[in-house]
Amino acid sequence: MQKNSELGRSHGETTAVHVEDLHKSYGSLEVLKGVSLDAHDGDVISIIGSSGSGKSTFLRCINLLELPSAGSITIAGEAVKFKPAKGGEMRAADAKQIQRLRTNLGMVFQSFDLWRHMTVLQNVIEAPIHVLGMSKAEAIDKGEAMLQRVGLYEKRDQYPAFLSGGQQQRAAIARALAIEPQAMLFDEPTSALDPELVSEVLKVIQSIAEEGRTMILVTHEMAFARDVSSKVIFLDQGRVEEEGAPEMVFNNSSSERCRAFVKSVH
Amino acid sequence: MQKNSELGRSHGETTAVHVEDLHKSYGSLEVLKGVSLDAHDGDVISIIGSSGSGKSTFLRCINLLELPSAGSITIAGEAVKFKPAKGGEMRAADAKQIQRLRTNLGMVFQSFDLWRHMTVLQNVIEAPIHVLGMSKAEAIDKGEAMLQRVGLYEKRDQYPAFLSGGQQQRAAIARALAIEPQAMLFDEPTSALDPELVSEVLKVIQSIAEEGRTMILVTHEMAFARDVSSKVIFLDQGRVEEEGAPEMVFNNSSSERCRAFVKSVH
Amino acid sequence: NAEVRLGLDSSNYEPFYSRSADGNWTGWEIEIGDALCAAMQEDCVWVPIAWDGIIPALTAKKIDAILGSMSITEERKKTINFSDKYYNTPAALIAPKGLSIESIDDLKGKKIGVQVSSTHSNYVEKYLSDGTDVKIYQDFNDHNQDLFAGRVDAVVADSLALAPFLESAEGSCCEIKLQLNDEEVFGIGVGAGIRKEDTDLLAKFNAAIAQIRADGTYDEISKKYFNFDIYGGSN
Amino acid sequence: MVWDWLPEYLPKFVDGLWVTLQLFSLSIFFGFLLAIPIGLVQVTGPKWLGHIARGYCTLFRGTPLLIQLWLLYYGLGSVFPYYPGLRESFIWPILVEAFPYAVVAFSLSVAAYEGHVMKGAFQSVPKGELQAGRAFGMSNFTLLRRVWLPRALQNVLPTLAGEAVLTLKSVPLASTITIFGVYGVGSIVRQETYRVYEPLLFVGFIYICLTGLIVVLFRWLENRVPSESQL
Amino acid sequence: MDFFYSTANLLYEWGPNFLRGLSATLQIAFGAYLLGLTIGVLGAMGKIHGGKYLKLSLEIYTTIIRAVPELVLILLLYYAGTSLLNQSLEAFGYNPVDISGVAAGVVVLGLVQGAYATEIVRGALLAVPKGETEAGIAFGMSKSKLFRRITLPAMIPLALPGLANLWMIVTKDTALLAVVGFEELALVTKQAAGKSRLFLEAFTVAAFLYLGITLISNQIFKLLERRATRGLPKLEQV
Ligand SMILES: Nc1ncnc2c1ncn2[C@@H]1O[C@H](COP(=O)(O)OP(=O)(O)OP(=O)(O)O)[C@@H](O)[C@H]1O
Ligand SMILES: Nc1ncnc2c1ncn2[C@@H]1O[C@H](COP(=O)(O)OP(=O)(O)OP(=O)(O)O)[C@@H](O)[C@H]1O
Ligand SMILES: [Mg+2]
Ligand SMILES: [Mg+2]
Repeated sequence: MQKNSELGRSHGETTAVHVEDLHKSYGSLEVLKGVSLDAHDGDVISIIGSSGSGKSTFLRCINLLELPSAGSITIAGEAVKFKPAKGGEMRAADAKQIQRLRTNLGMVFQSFDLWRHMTVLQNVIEAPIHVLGMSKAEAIDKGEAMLQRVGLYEKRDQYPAFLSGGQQQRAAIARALAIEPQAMLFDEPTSALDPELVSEVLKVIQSIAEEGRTMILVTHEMAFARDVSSKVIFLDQGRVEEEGAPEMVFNNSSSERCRAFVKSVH
Repeated sequence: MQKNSELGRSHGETTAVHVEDLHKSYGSLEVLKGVSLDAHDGDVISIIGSSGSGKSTFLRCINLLELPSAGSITIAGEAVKFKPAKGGEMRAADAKQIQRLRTNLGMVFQSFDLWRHMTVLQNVIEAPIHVLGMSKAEAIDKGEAMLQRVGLYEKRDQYPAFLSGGQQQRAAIARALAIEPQAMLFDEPTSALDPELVSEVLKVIQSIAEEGRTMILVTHEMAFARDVSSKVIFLDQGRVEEEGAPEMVFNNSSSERCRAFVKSVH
Repeated sequence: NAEVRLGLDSSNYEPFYSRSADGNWTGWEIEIGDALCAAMQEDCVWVPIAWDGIIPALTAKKIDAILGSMSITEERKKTINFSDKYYNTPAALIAPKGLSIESIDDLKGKKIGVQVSSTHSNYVEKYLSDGTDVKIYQDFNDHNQDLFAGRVDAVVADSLALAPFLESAEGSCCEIKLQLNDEEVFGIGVGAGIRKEDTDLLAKFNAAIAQIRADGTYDEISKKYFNFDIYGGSN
Repeated sequence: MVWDWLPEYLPKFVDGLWVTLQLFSLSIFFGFLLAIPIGLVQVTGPKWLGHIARGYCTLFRGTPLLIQLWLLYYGLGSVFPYYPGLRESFIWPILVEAFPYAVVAFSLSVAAYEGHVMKGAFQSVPKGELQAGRAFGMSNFTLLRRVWLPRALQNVLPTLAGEAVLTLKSVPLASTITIFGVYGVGSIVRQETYRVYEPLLFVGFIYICLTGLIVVLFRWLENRVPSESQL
Repeated sequence: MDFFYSTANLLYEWGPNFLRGLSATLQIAFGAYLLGLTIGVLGAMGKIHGGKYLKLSLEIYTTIIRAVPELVLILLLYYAGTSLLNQSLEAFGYNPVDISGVAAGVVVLGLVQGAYATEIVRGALLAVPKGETEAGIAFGMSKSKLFRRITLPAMIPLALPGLANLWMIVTKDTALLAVVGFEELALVTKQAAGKSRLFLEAFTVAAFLYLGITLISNQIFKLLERRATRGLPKLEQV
């Protein structure tokens, strides 16, 4: 797997994120029972599945917000180093490495989670300046471009509390884009929004996908997943029950569970 | 009008509530512009109208929770005494009289407003004991009967915080019934409830109406208003735009506004 | 080498010591203390401490010597050492002029004020504990003030320290009724309190006291404050 | 550590405990009684009374209790002699005692702190519940007694528990005006035995027990009515 | 009229002393407050992230300090603290140090403040939305950076009202040091009162000085609070 990363960065050839046989337990509850995933540059992968199937947990493991119990994770061609911890768990072997690798992943949470003590622009330039070490002038330039990108340029000096949910989520997307990640991770980016606000956010995500940015996306918006994804993964009880092109997963799945799920949410 | 009350308490002959030419302004905003109403014993009067038309204000004036700017109010045959206040407003002349008259009206609020530091039964017996001066034993007897009545007998020792919205509203109705008022006033008793809980409360209100208790009811539930009322009043911009039997108001109104309103909410 | 820290009560105790309006400590005992330090060839600083904590402050090494009109008593000697005495004045009981008090028996049913942790409170405890109402004050000035206000009927304190009060406008209400004597309680005079283990310092103080007595410094200072011999009979 | 003095002084500590508890409970009682109107007028007016109440809270919360105590006891005492008639008057026996001054000073302070708390407490009761009371014909006083006050108290019992502990902890200040509670007895022991730490540790121990008692008492009061936060 | 005349006299004669006391009071209050804040932040982190024994000892610390009267704590720490320190210094062969009154006052009140500050900061830290810190982690921030850039500034508006209250408390608690003989504002007042015999006037002056500190601090904290909460929607006035 490692070799992929040496092939250069042309579309579809490097692996932005590679996960193999990931397991995760909370105490005696095994939430993920061996999940693998390959996100090549330019891939847009949607993860669907019923509530509690482990989608969020999986995404959080990719970003090491949760430590997996077993399995391997490779980000931007670099394998995350683990060492065994007591009770058969794994621990991060190298905190610095993880901090570095995380800057390759831009994460957008369900509940926006903008920093409320900073203006929108300050939110966006925070990580570029204080994690990547970009100069302030450059960060502001790029940050303002990102805000343009998501249509929030005029709101750059507002505090998050004064924005609508949709605006906040767009700001959060701009914040994640600002570190120019190799891949974007979205965890149900619209599920905390009022119905009227969903479409404005989806539109922004769609436009990012069309730019060719690698994305891994947990979502309940089936129509959106179908339109935007290059690949869909259906997670069920901590296992990949079905994966493939959207038409296949949504219309021609051989898995009965998958057909039932797709039917129930339509 | 005064004489009605001397005719005894047979159905339809005394006036439980009589309001004449009621005006109410907040500062320069005139919310009620001369509203009159006659509720004879046994009447069930529904007040409908769009938001901001002054329905709540009118109901609150009847109970003197708001002081009217002009007009007269007679409760259980006794005229409320006012005296002029500065700025052309009116003030209550006799606080004792108002407290006494209020015991003839049982009010149920939109947001239940049970006293949260008391159990359901304590809520119900509070006014009988501490306002009407009933003995505790008698109040408990009657209170338990009222709670039976609204189907909450088993919940009598619970605190309101542990009840569902529908149960709280039924408890509030029992509390209002417990003072054996001449008329019950309801201000949108179901509008703060989840849709599934609305019907249980409407059922209780309907059964009280069928018992022949005088009721004045502000509601947005048109079907309910039609079924239960002896008379419907359509309030528009602080004026009575239409009033009469439910069939007339809902189906044959000569007022264009009324027809438009009825149509819009159906 | 290091300074010798001389501890004294943080409230005023005229004429022995008091904080003057210009912020300095002044009074007879301050001048004597400075003279002693000169004789010992030590640098000294004055450290104000609450009276009821002054012995603990000494043993906790917050100060090196107590130079605050502390009477030498057997009770205190169990905890600390004393230098030779450097003055001795009798205790007195004062009360409003109108009150007739011939002996301490006349104090039955009266309220008496004393300062906490003092030989005077020990005296009152010993002779007047039943039948009288004893009020204990943190500050010497407070019981004088309450005598003036009428909240206590009598005060037991050092006769010299009471003198400035009796001469003031407020104190004119009252007069000395009794001179109190009991060597067991009041001790043999006032000395410098010193930690048990600091025997060197003790010796220095004794030598210095002898020196200023001998060379006339003591009398010179005393003359400025008193028109009698404050040293008392020689023991 | 030497504790051989303890048996001898235990009776004195019991007396001191009694004084401490008396001063504490009287201050809490009168202070709270005052705090109710102080909180109430800031919420319901009249405006000028509300301003006075607020000024009162600022004044008493903004100055140390020790200074208030001294001002009241020694400050007032220093003007007595200028009113000779006072000594013949019926209140003189009270004026010569220190205890009433302590109760007054402590109560005034408690009233200021709790008045501030009660203001918030009164505001926190939903308007609707008050209107429900009015709609049932309750007089203002009945409403206050049956609904507003108990409901407000329910919201701030934990805060009041904290205030009560703070009041208990300020009782030692009274020793500066000749009132010897547990702390004062401790300082007498220190003076007479020259033991520095043990009496203080013992006083600290008694206070920890008393604080525990207050906490338990308020917990019990809180649990009598379940509140939203416990859901 | 008499009162004003004698007050003016008192101020004329004793004014500098009052100022000296005031400045001592402010110094101690300030030092103790800073020490308390430091203890509070560390203690709160210890209570949240610490091991079992650290948590237990912090719990004991905050419980005892908040249950025992400040006066008792001050006396205990003032005498015991110094001699313990010096005993251990001597045991290790160092010379005993002299702890100045200011230092002792700062340490004693700082320890008291620390107990209360620990609880306030802990509550505020717990109230910072978890998502905000996770977002920081997800961007690759190190622990210390996360704390400095995200957690701390997010916590401050939540802790500020409590911390403002603590400042008001510490300025007044300095008066307790008068009882151990430390010459701050309250004791200077007492000295002036005892010597001038103007008890009423002296205590009134002191009360006004303390009140002045409170009122000015109030305004400063109001400004700080407005600044710190500028990103937060105004809470509905209840
Ligand atoms: N910190 C945790 N401790 C224990 N169990 C957890 C924890 N986080 C998640 N779980 C459990 O793991 C399972 C999967 O959770 P996860 O949040 O990944 O589901 P999901 O697929 O994202 O569901 P949803 O669509 O509701 O967000 C659930 O049963 C959940 O209860
Ligand atoms: N206390 C008040 N002060 C000022 N204006 C008020 C006040 N109470 C109500 N109003 C105004 O009076 C008008 C009528 O209000 P009211 O609550 O009676 O309407 P409503 O018919 O009950 O409406 P809804 O169906 O929304 O409850 C509104 O414009 C409202 O803004
Ligand atoms: Mg999820
Ligand atoms: Mg309404």
